[in-house]
Formats: sequence, C-alpha cells, structure tokens
Amino acid sequence: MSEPNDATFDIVILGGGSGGYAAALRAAQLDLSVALIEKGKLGGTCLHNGCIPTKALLHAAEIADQTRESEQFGVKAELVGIDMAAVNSYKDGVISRLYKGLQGLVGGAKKITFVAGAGKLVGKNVVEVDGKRYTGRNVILASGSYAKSLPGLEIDGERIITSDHALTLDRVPSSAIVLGGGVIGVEFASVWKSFGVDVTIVEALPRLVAAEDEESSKALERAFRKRKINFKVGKPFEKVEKTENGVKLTIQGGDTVEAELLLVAVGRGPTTANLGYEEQGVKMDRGYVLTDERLRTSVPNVYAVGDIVPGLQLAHRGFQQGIFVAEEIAGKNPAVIDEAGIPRVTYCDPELASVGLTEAKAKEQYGADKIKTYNYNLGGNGKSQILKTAGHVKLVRVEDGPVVGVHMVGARVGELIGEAQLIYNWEAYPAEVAQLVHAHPTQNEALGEAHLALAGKPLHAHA
Amino acid sequence: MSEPNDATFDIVILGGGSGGYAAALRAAQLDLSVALIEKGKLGGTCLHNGCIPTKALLHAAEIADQTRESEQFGVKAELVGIDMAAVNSYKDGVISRLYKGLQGLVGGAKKITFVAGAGKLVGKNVVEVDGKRYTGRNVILASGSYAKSLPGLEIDGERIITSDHALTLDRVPSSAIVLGGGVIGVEFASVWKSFGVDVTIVEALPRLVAAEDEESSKALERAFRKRKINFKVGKPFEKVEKTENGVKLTIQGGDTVEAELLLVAVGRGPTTANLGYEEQGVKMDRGYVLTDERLRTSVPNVYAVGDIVPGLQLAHRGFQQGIFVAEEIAGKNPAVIDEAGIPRVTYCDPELASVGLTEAKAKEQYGADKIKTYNYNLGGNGKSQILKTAGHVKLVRVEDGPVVGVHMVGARVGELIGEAQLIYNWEAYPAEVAQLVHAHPTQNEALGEAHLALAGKPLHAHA
Amino acid sequence: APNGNGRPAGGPVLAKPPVRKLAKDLGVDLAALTGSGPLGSITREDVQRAAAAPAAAEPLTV
Ligand SMILES: Cc1cc2nc3c(=O)[nH]c(=O)nc-3n(C[C@H](O)[C@H](O)[C@H](O)COP(=O)(O)OP(=O)(O)OC[C@H]3O[C@@H](n4cnc5c(N)ncnc54)[C@H](O)[C@@H]3O)c2cc1C
Ligand SMILES: Cc1cc2nc3c(=O)[nH]c(=O)nc-3n(C[C@H](O)[C@H](O)[C@H](O)COP(=O)(O)OP(=O)(O)OC[C@H]3O[C@@H](n4cnc5c(N)ncnc54)[C@H](O)[C@@H]3O)c2cc1C
Repeated sequence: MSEPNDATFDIVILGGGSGGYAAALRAAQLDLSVALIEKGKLGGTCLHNGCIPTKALLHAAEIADQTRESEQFGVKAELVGIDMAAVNSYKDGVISRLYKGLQGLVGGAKKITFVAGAGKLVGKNVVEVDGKRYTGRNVILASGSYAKSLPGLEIDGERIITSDHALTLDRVPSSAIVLGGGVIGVEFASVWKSFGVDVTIVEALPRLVAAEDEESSKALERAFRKRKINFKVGKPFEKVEKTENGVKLTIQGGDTVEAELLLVAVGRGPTTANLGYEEQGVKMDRGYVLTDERLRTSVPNVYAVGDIVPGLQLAHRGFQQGIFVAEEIAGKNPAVIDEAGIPRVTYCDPELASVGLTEAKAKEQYGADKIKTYNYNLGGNGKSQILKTAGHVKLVRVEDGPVVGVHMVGARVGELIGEAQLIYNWEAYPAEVAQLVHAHPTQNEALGEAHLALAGKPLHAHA
Repeated sequence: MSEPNDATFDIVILGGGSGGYAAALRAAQLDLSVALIEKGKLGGTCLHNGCIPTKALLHAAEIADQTRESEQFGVKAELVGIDMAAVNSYKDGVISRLYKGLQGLVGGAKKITFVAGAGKLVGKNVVEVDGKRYTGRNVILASGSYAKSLPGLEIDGERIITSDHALTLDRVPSSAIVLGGGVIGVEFASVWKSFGVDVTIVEALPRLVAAEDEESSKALERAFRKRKINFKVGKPFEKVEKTENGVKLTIQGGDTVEAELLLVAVGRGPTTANLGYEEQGVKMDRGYVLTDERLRTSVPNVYAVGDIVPGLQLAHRGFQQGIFVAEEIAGKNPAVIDEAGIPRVTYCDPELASVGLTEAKAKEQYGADKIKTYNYNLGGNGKSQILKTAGHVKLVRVEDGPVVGVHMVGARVGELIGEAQLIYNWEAYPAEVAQLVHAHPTQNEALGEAHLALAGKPLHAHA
Repeated sequence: APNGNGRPAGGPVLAKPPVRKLAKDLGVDLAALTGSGPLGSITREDVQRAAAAPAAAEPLTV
C-alpha cells in the first residue's frame, strides 16, 4: 500500500517540455490519468529558451533588414537602430501569451496533475519529487536537453555564452564569433548580422548546416557571403583566450578570430545525469536514452520522448513522439514514426527547409542510378522575385517512384514544408503533384513547378 | 492547297496570356506544332497588368507597414514616405525579368511559332492575322479578359480608373474610393491604405470577398476595420459625379463618398467581341465561351481556356486548362479538372486563401447534418503571434469523410494553400494529416493543428 | 498507358496518396487488392476491409 502522501497514475511524465506536455495532453484526451512533473517552466526549452524566442529575434531581424533595404521597393525609410530592450519585451510578450495558453490547456485538463519540482526515477515505475512518490502504470521520460560545450571552453555567461545567454542579451554586441554552423549557430549569426553585428561562424565540418543536402549548404553559404556573414569551415576550434575587450579564438592550423563575444553552439546534450535512469536499468548510450521504434526503453512500461532520444532534436518531433506514446499506452497501436518524414526548418535568412532524404542519402539507400533530382531555381518564381530572394526547390525521387526528398532554400520557404511533408510521407509521385497546378503568384508554386519539371512537363522552367 | 503565305499547325492558339502560353509550351513538349498569336505582350494580363504588378505593390505595401510598425518589434525606424517612381521601377523590374524568362521559354521552343498581331477566327479552324491565315488541326481560344465598368460609369483614366490605370499611377492619391469589394478591389484598398491613402470600399453585396466562406469575410472586415479601411457593403452604387478635385459617389439610399479618385473594380469581362467566335458557330453566353468539362467548345477541335471560360478568373486556372487541352489534343486523356480544387488566394493584408467548398456550399451539397467544421484561431499559433497577425484556419469536412474545404485568413497564409490543395484534391481525412505533426514554429503548423483538432486530438487548442 | 486519373504508366498503384499511406500503416498490400473506386482505383474502404479481415482475404490453398 502507498503512503498517504503518494499517488498512482496511468502515466507519470518526467519533464514538461514539448515531448512531455504533448504526451500529457493526448493521454488526458484518451482518459488516462497523468502526473506531469516539471522543475522549471511548463513548455520547456522550446517555449522559453528555444524555438519561440529565437524566431521572435529572427522576425525582428527581418524587419530590420527590410527597413534597411526598403528603398529597393520604393519605400523611403530610415533605420535608426535596434532597441534591444524593446526587442526583448516583444519576444517576452510572445512567450508569455503562449505560456498562458499552454497553462490553460494543461490546467484545464482534469486528468492531468501538474507537479512543480525536480523529479528522479527511484523505482522502475516511480518518480520522486520533494520526497513525494508518483507511481505510474507507465512512465515517460522527457527531461530534454541543455546547451553543450567543448573541452577547454568554459561558459562564463558573459563573453563565452550559450543560446540561453544569447537570448537574454541586453545589448547588440559589436562583433561575435559563433562556434558551430548548425541550425542554432546559423540562426543566431543571421539575427546578429541583421542587427548590425560583425559575425564570424567557425565550423569544424566542411560546410554550414552539414546535416542538410549539400546544395542547400552551398546556397546558404552563397547567401551568407552576400550578406557579409563570415564563416570558416573545415577546421576544428583549438582554443579560446580572453582578450582585453572580448575573446580570441584559434582554429586548428593557427587562424584566429577576435570578437566581443563567443556563442558556443556546438549541439545539445541530453538532460539525463543523476536522474536515476541507469540505476533503474534504463539502457543508455552517451547520456541518451535508447528506445526501440515504438519508443519503449529497456525497462517495461517506461518510454522516452524528445531530445533525450537519439535523433532529430526538434520540438515537433517531441510532440509527435509524445502523442505516439500516449496513444500506444492507450492501446491505439499508432503507426511507427518515420524519422525522415519529420520536417526540418532553419529560420535564418534565407530559410532552409527539408523533409525526407538528401540526395546523398537517397543514393546510398537506393543506388545512385535509381535516383533522379531536379533543382528549380527561385529565379523563375514570381513571388520570390517580388521578395527579392534567391534559392531553390530541389526534389529527390526514385526513378519511376515517389519523391523521397525535398530541400528548399530562400526567404520564407519554411512555410512550404507542410506541403512537402505530405508529399514525402504519402509517397506521392511527381506527376500526382504536377497535376495540381499551384496558385500564382506564390512561393509554393515553386514546389509545383519543380514537380511539373520532374514529371517531364516543366511550365516556367527549362526541362 | 494553302496560299504560299499561309501555314498549318497542329494547334493555333489565339492569345498569349496564362492560358494560351501554357497550352503552347505543353503542346511543344508533346511534339505538336503551334502558332501562338498575341496582339499585345506575351504573358498577357497576369504578367503585365494583373497578378505580378499587384503583388509587387502589395509587397511594397507590406514593407511600408512593417517600417511604420517596426517599433513594436524593437526596431527603431522612420517611414519617410512612398516614392511612387521607385515603387514603379521595382515593379517594372520584376515584370521585365519574368517577361524575359518567358520569352526565352517560348522562343526556345522550336515547335512554337510566335505570331505578333491581332487575330480573328475566320474559319472553323483558321485564324487570320494581318491578312495571313493560320490553319490549325485544332484551335485554342485564349483571348482573356478586360476590366469591366457599369452603366453610367465612364472610365476616364484620370479620376475614374480601372486596375490598368491604378497599376501605373505616378502618385499616391490622398484618398480613393474602390467600387467593388472582390479580390481586385480589396487588394488595391490594402495597398493604398498601407501607402497612406484614405480608402473607402463600396460593395453592393452584403460582405467583402463575397465568394469566400462567410467567416473569411468577417475576419477580413474585422482586420480592415482595425486598419481603418472604410467599407460600405450591402447597397449598390447609384451614380458618380466629378467634383472640383475628384469624384463624389452616391450609394443607393443617398449615402455619399468623396475622394480624389475612383477605382472601378466590378469584375472582368471576356475579350471575345468581334473575334469571329459567334460567326464560326462557337456557342457563347453573355460574351463567355461555353465549353464542356473537357474544355471543348461547340465547334469540333476548337477549345477554350482561361478567363473567357465561365468560372474562376485566375492565372493558374489558365495554366491548368492550357496544359489540359494540350494533353487532350495529344491524346493523353488527362483527368478532368475539378474547379473547386483550384486554390484561391487574395493577397491583401491579411491574406485570404481557400480551396474546396465553403461551409455553405458544402452543406448545400452534402446536407447540413453531414458537415463538420473546425476553426483554429491563429492566436494559438506561435509564428502568427510572432508576426502579430490575427486570423484563422477553418476546415470543412464531411462527417466520417474527407476534408472538402479549407479557408484561411492571416498574414502570409497564401503560402499555406499548396498543402491545402493536396489535402482537398487527394481527399485526405483529418486523421491522415493529423498524424504528420507539422514543423514548429511555422504558420503551416496551424493547418496541422486544425486537422489534429478535427480528428479529435487537439494539441495546442481546445477541443 | 495513362488513364482517366492522370496517372502515368510506371506510376503508383491506383489509389490517392493518403490511401496508399493508410495501407502502408495498416500493412495492407495494395497490389493484392482490386479497387472498387472510379476506374478501378483503390479506396480507403477497400484498404480498411482488407485490414480488418486479413485471414479471410487469404485464398485457401490445398
Ligand atoms: C536556441 C534553440 C532554438 C531552437 N529552435 C527550434 C525550432 O525552431 N524548432 C524546433 O522544432 N526545435 C527547436 N529547438 C529544439 C527544441 O527546443 C527541442 O527539440 C525541444 O524543446 C525538445 O523537447 P523536450 O520535451 O525533449 O525537452 P525540453 O523542451 O528541454 O523539456 C524538458 C523539460 O524537462 C524538465 N526537466 C528536466 N529534468 C527534470 C527533472 N529532473 N524534474 C523535472 N523536470 C525536469 C526541464 O525543465 C524542461 O522543461 C531549439 C532549441 C534551442 C536551444
Ligand atoms: C489586377 C489584377 C490582378 C490579378 N491578380 C491575380 C492573381 O494574383 N492571381 C491569379 O491567379 N490571377 C490574377 N488575376 C487574373 C489573371 O490575370 C487572369 O486570370 C489571367 O491573366 C487569365 O489568363 P488568360 O490567358 O485567360 O487571359 P489574359 O492573360 O488576359 O491573356 C489574353 C491574351 O490574349 C491577347 N489577345 C486578346 N485578343 C487577341 C487577339 N484578337 N489577337 C491576339 N491576341 C489577343 C491579349 O493581348 C492577352 O495577352 C489578376 C487580374 C487582374 C486584372
């Protein structure tokens, strides 16, 4: 029998970020009782320190750029400057409105008991918070991630910072080094450049956004060069020293960069240390929780979702996994999630968006001779011309088969990924999309044009 | 035998606008010989006096608005004014780049003979241009449309103008009346308001954009009220008088509006008069060319596409019909076009986008008790909050059946219509879209959320 | 050869893309189904019927 202080639930969820709260909301809809344990703020990284604040900064950045370039469109305007206090209050306003909405959803769900506090897995199906034990017929681990650093790189929060600090900076630095040319790195580099900062990205891999299709990286690099965002790729960082007014970073080989501050954006590590996972027998790998494709850990009835599960670290992957596990527990037998079918958007300027396989991966998987690609240049797309953006929509298909990859670069192309997501996941053939002529003049028309071309019937394009 | 001066083609196309040139390009791909006859500029209304220039103006308008409101985002800027000469040269630059591209495509197609001049149907399969006869094994009528006026409303091109004149105005008027609250009317009203003009729309029907779902009209009217765009709906125009400095318009019932100029945007009529269509036996109705669902006119081997065919007057409908007829003539037996499946976008601020049936139409077609709707408010959508836009995504579905209508309002929602177009045309069920959790934080996520909710599993929304 | 649904030769099984995805999720082999939809296309109902009665759908072998 349990202590009077203790409680039992259908599901105990450890962590109230994207993965955890999505699982809680879906479970409650399925009439399961839930304890949702969160030591910080409901909404987690994404809402408070991730997706939302960065995208608010990126939108302020877009407005700064458009104002700066407004004369090209016939609008006479003068950019006076960036008021970081006002930028931050705009950003915080967005967060707090969404936070309130989310609290309303979780608070309004009768089946969810929200528990504020730090939890630890103390039994195979028990999480303890401040001495109180929450027993779950099922447990979902959803403790998320934190900004990593590298050996020899001590984050001081002043001159050497992570995205957490960058999101609350009260000034626009004069110059900055961004260590890491992945998603988070290029997003901050883009924001800062728009705000007038002299930015240099340092990336050990041979190209920016190395997880993307190679042509996407090339197009981004071209655009960044035009924007005068400096980047040095292909060599790892060696050391960092503090200078009188900032930092000096040395790249292997001796090249150095100096700036007012250094943003360390070298990836995110799983928040799993000292949470009792290993002790309870949960199989782990370098801090990540291992699961099968149904998100079951090695311990029966213990599941894991979100950034602690190896793979894409994206909020909507957390949502999808959270919903999946709730449905799985409710016996709904949901379809396994295809990780490649999860859309990926990078919100720098120009934006990148992709779903499915890169050309290289597709060739590896199907054989090089079985893969056809088409690259539709946004130069032929009226709306993109109107926006004065450059880029492309690239399709990867299996010969006589479906589209298995969509890769886009250009201002605002992130919004086209919804359609691409259906095409990839529903295994549509180019001709099936081509048949549906897209709205003119939109950017999504470029997706239509690419499919027309790949189906052998280009409209506003050469074959 | 034909005169030495004459020529015979697989297809003779009368009119080189969206419908005509799409047919020509597709036919050439299918190895058919084509004569493409155009009296004005290749590209027609859409490229030179329609879609493209209006969308360039709307983008300049967006930039003006964002500059005006930049402080809300922390960007200090000052809007000095609109330089109409510069706006026009930006707009003309976009047109001329696209025009050059199109000329390259048509000129590069060996099977297409471009004929500059005004054509007339002088035989059932013969078009005459400047005394020369072009005989087609097939003929496609694609002569497009012109801006209509109303009895008692004489267009003088100065104070009483159509969209043709509005697109080349060399100044920003201080005030304007827009007669007609349809797509073209609300787009110009939106542009002018952003440019600082005092605008009033007068519409005889009871609501703006009356062809759209009623909730879309309501949302647009709410937004326009907030933007201080005046509108008077529900009563027809009675008369217009010129005043010392402008015009005075009287609405039935006696209400009057005065302004510097009056834009007449009461619809577009088919360009079919004196082109020999009736004489050759082509069945017509009030100037429109009647066709069956395979776009055949009443005369064998004579087809019609684009704005002269009753239905939606949209460029991409012209593209789709042009491609259809070329494939039909080539014996490819293409699938009949579902007119409701053609996406509709109105590019004012906020944008409107829809595909499929309105709620009212769906109820008429399936019975009121068989129709379920869901309206997802953009208040819950992170990216829309970041953009500070209001609006909604509304879905109309058949009970236990597919989504049969998607209706959206909000900044930039026009780009979401590509996905909605697949959903409608592929007859997807809400649960099938809901399964694919959308990228966070995007606006297309709102489309995902609406499907989640309609599938009974809302995420960031109440049920 | 092309058909009334506009799907080219060498194209996918005659079913709308979301229906093909549904079949995949339910483990139904579309190639083994006869479509009851327009022009012999496979409908959602065809897929669900096959998924509900896999054993019964199996031809008896002697
Ligand atoms: C700068 C930045 C930008 C990003 N931008 C995007 C983007 O645009 N799009 C996108 O899809 N993704 C983005 N991401 C990634 C996204 O934020 C994560 O993928 C997502 O938050 C992962 O969700 P999660 O639930 O796994 O973890 P988290 O959101 O990290 O949530 C985990 C929660 O668990 C709580 N927790 C941890 N330990 C305990 C404990 N012991 N007891 C109680 N509670 C605990 C934490 O406080 C936290 O709230 C971004 C990330 C960053 C850092
Ligand atoms: C202001 C405005 C904004 C618009 N915005 C959009 C939009 O954003 N999106 C959209 O989809 N649609 C839009 N449209 C509608 C779109 O322009 C039309 O639907 C489209 O152009 C129709 O194509 P068409 O080929 O039928 O006719 P047209 O484009 O009008 O082409 C007909 C061509 O035939 C030629 N012609 C006519 N008679 C003869 C003759 N006797 N001999 C030789 N040539 C001849 C004409 O010169 C013309 O070039 C807009 C229209 C206007 C006016």
